[in-house]
Amino acid sequence: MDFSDTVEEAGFRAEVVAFLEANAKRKSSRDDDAGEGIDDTLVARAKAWQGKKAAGGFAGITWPESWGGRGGNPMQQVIFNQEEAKFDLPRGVFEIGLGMCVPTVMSYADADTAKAAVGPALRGETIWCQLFSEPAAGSDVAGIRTRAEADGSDWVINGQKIWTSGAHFSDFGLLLTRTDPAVPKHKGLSMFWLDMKSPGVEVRRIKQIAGTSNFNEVFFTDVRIPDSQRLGTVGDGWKVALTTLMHERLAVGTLGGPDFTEVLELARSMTVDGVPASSNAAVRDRLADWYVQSKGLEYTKLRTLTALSRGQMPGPEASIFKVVSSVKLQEIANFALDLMDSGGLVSDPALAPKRAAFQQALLYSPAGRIAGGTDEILKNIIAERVLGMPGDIRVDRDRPFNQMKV
Amino acid sequence: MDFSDTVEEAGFRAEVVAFLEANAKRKSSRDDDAGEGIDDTLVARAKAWQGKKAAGGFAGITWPESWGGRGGNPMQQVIFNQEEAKFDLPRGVFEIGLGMCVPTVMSYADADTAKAAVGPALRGETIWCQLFSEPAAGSDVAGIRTRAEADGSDWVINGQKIWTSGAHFSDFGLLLTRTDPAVPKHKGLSMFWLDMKSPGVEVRRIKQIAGTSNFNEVFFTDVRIPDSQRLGTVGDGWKVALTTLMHERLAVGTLGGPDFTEVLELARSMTVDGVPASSNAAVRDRLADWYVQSKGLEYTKLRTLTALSRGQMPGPEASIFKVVSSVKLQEIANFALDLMDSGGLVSDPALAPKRAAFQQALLYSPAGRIAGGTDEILKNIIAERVLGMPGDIRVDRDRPFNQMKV
Amino acid sequence: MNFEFSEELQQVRAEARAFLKANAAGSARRALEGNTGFDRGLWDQIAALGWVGAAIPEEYGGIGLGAEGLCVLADEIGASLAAVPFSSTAYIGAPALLAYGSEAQKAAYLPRIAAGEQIFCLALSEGNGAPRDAAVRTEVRGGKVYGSKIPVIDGAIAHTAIVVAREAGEIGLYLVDLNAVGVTRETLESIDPARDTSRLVFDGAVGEKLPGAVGFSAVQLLLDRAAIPMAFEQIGGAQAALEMARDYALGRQAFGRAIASFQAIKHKLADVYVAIELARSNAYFGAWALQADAPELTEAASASRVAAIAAYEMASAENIQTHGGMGFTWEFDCHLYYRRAKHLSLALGAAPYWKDRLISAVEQRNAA
Amino acid sequence: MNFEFSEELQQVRAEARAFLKANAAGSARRALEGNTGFDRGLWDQIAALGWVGAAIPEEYGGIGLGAEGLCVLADEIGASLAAVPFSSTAYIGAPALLAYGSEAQKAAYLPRIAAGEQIFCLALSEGNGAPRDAAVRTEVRGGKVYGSKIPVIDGAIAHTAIVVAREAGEIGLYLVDLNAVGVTRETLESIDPARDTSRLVFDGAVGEKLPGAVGFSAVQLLLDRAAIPMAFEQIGGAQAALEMARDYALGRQAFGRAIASFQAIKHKLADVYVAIELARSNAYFGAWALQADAPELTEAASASRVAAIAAYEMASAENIQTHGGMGFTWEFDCHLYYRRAKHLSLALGAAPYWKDRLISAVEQRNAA
Repeated sequence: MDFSDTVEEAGFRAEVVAFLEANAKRKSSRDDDAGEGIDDTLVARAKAWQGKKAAGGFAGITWPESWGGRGGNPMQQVIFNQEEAKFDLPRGVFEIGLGMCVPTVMSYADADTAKAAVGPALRGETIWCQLFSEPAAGSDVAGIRTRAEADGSDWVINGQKIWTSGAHFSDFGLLLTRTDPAVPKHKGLSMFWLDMKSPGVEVRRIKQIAGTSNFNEVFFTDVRIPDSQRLGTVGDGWKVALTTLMHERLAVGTLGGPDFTEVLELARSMTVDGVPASSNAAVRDRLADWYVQSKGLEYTKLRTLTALSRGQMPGPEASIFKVVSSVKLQEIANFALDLMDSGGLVSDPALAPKRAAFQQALLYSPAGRIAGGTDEILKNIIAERVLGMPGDIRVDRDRPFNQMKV
Repeated sequence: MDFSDTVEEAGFRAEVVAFLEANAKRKSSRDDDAGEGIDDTLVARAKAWQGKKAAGGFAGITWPESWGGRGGNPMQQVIFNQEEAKFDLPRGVFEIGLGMCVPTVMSYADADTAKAAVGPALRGETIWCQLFSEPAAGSDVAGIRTRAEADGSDWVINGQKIWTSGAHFSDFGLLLTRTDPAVPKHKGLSMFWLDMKSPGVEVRRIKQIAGTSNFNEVFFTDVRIPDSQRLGTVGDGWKVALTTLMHERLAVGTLGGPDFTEVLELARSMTVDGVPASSNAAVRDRLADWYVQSKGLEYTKLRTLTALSRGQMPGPEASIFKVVSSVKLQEIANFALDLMDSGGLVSDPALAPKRAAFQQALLYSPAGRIAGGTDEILKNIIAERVLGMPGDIRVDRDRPFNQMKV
Repeated sequence: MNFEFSEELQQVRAEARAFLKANAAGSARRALEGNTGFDRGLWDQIAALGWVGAAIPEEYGGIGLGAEGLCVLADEIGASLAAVPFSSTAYIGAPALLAYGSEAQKAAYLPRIAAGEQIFCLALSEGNGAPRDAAVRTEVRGGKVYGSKIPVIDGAIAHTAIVVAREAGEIGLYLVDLNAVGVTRETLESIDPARDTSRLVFDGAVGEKLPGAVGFSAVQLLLDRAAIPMAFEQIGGAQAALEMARDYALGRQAFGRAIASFQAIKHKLADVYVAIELARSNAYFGAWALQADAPELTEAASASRVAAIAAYEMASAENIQTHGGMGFTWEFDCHLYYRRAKHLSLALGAAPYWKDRLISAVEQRNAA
Repeated sequence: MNFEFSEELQQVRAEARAFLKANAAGSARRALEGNTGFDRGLWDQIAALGWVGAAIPEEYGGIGLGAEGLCVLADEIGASLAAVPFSSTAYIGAPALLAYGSEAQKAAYLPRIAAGEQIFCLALSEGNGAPRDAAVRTEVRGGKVYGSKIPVIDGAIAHTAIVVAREAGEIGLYLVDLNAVGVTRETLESIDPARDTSRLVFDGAVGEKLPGAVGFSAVQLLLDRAAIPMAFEQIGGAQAALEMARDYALGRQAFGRAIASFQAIKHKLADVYVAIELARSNAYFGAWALQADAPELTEAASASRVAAIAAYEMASAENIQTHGGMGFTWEFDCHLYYRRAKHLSLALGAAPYWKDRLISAVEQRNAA
């Protein structure tokens, strides 16, 4: 075993670093943007940076050259991401569009449409969002109710989407609709793309527990979409959606927030009778568990990268990252606050240790256990797709959608 | 709130104590028979003691006087059990027969049969066992396969039972059979009682992990049972079985084995650098959890008794006892062994602390999480019957039994 | 055997529940969004009902329901999420005066507490860390208090603080009028803005000693007594969060069925139920020990508190989880329970303090 | 980036698995029921394959597969439940000689270890409690060893013990021929009778000092090195227990469906999978650190051990639970994993020792 790049990887990494050094600023200290919202300034910076990446040949690293990509391999994308993370650069604006939506357009749109969409997106001129989840269709995405009804060569859309990241600053959206409610749920769906400025589209921010707004609700009232913006055939929307969601697995990020190191630092800083709290056996006991989890995930990532470097694609076992780290984050937040005792109540960043990172983590960690797949769904995925256990009993597979209880 | 008996209860308790003092010996120290098997000597002692109880009017405390019982209330039974537990007396022989089987016979047999069965059982002359579970029907008792086929005025039994406590020293058994495999599973069952010495009945002990044998397999090969020994109508066996199982809930005992106090004693006895391990914060942290669980169960029992004393019957919430105490026992065993470190490997009662109680608990605690209802079944019961949540999706309710996969 | 609240207190409970249902709905959200840390209207109402003086003897203007009555009310207040300084005043303030006050002090303060005219707070903490003798640096010199207390629950809305301070080296409790000179107060950002959390700075404020409180053990005993009604308040909240989760799961459909029919949800809520019942049973014993002033008080209080902290934190977190995406929105009430759970966990000595105190108490009993 | 065993070692693994499948089935049960604590036939076979000398350099008769090779074999041995003193000899005995032995000692012992002719054991513990300097009371006086060691894994079947003893106050390691005069040994009842667990009493047995081992830190470093292949042995067992549970759940029908289709079982086994993967990834890093003799060795070893203990205990306990009633019968193999899991948890310093050592090592690195 060794942790060095192959010769090719090292060459590529050097190229990446040179590009980054020339175009961006290294992070001065450890930044932590977990729980932060995205504002207009960040969006503008992100667009500019995406343009530079495109100009430098580092946008769409794994995309074919014919689409304006680099024609590289996933390991190169990983190397770029690793190095990019060391620089003070905007994140969270293009990941979903370029990672999930635009590749779906590439696969399903006609040549002209796709051409018109892909280039500007790659250059950071347009932003895409994904309009799948609905109030009544979260874990069960195929249960969506937003209707698309044919009207001449248009479709008329009515309904509501939710949990749409970036809808308020997106130009285009990938929209999953129900075109036939009289057939079983997976069979009556169709996919479209649309201009988010279309009449009848209304975006509302969702305020989360922690006070930030990372998600939106999107309402559709008689929104007209020409049939030419359909992706895939009518009734084939679930197949198209699966293509999109397959890309989600590759895009899985790490949760930010305090970890082992921060708890250890906190415990060392708190002295009881001249002895730091880090010498307390109960504290060490928990610290050891989190060290093992934290390092376990870090090394699991290295194992995944090794597989990637050998040309294998990451599989459902990647579910382990979120299922471990989000619960760990919630435990750590609670534990650290307990260590502070009543002092833990104070969430003023000027007063609380680590600029109130633990208090903030208490409030945003619950979302980590839900967004992007709940703990329960992820465990189902591990059981079914890794361990080969059967799916849950399904009562909805063959029943017409409009005969199901809401 | 107060913890004293009512005047009536105090009077009864005094009567009980007088009877016990006159007929038995108080335990000298805290005995712990968890994991112990039952041998012939114990069976003989149990029979003699049951006879004394019957003579003294303390057998069948809640049974009607017409059946030879005392006609008392459940609180009196609890008081008797509380006091009896303080004396060195045999346990584990009559509980199932008198608690579950004989009451079922009382409800369903004809008057003569019942009369003939109940008296000797109450006086300890005969022992009854319950023959429900099968290798392919554990949590799902209604899935039993043991066949009863009509042949003239007899039924011919073929099949196998398992997990039968006391089968090897029982005189009679309560036997659940399938009389019609062509109807859905709950509908084709019928209940019988039989003489365990009938030709074709073979009992084999099951050796458990801990080396003891608390259970048996019972094989039936062309065993003939006259139709007069049927309890309830043909096809009504599930209803009869539910009567029996309803009594099980009342009979739920406490798991034996080391608890909070024993771990604290162990920790106090182990000194590291002149300081007892009980001063270690990690040890105290776990000890506090177990104290809270242990006392929580103890006080929950007092709440149940209060309800009982007011004439209410305990409900499904009693599932909490086993689900908490069996996991706690397994945790305690593991924790105590970890505290001993490699010394914990040694299970010789002459060398290991507490006569190897923790090592033994390691080995018998897994059975506690399974026997009498697995953790999973008990949580289902709490969710469904206490919290009012729906049952699991059932795919077997309406399907003929003989068309189901085994 | 009578390990249940009396018929009379069951009646008190039913009335309290009905009252809070009608009057406390939205109390926490209003206080949270208004950043008031306090629902004054509701406080006046419950004071008028006599609740603040539940455990105050009738001779001092209370309604004499005893410790058990206080616990029953605490349970219902917890369930309602009412944004009121009930714990600071009724679990800590009144018992401190009853246990440590002079006859004059009792006569002066208790009737006004019972009438809801005097809100109290406990000024103990001086920064991060569990309650302990050596962490108290606030001093009393010449009858005046000098020092900084952070955080103080209900500090900005209280009339009177019980200040833990050191005079000639020895810990004592001092009543300080918070509207008098020498007191500065500032409300702080906190994890549950529906409950005021403040910093109090004393710079020569007049302190009136509670003569019965000598040494840090007096503070600990005060915390013991408060921990028992506090456990009921936590259990009330936990039970409400469990019921909210159960009800949502019954109504929410996914994959063509109520999510309440999935074992992942069923067993999760069964675990929550078990945690709550263990806490409730411990708290019942606590209520008995408090009412009876039993020698087991410290164990009973510690165990009640440890179990109630665990139950409420679990119930409120898994309520969010059961709600899925809706659970982490500001709009749904899940976070009100989640915030309050952690607030109450930290407000009176956190779990590590109580676990250690529990085992110490058991060891002392075993040694005795 | 190459965080995976080499092609060559993947081949070694495949061959080992095939061999053990053909030859080790029933090894643990035979040793358990025969109370032999040892499967001598299997030991001779694996010795003939060179496994015992996997990490011994070729100059000393080993096959030079290095630490990573040893880890791969340990993984497979763990999965097979083989009743052999592989850990005592290959994880502890050989590395002790390599690290602390004189050239003459290496030349004398290592080839015989590699050939399977010399089984080793570590005589460290003297009763209950974690490994620590002050617990060592066995003494060496005039080249002779005096003291009692309990328990010693493989003590009754080993040829040579590495005895931790004190000479003129200082801790050292001493080789003792267990068939020589002055040694009494006795096999004890233990939680996993498939692995010999004994008491050794030394009353003037000749001890030959390993000159490189000075002080208790030498013992700790030896435990660090052994902990990494031990973690692989534990992970191998955990993975086998998980697969046994999964396979049973797929085949077992209840309520008209495979029990593997119930979320209670699915999520339980998903949790086990996660625990195993976390352990495996930590152990991979351990294998790298051991092979590279990296400065992170102590952290890597401690983390590997902590994670592997947790994974195997969980996997083996939940394997029983998944099997239901059958799981706690003597007849089914579930208890063989469960016993072995706890045996391995305790055999080389239990979890509390390693958790403390882990955090100490991290603190030292941070301070450096």
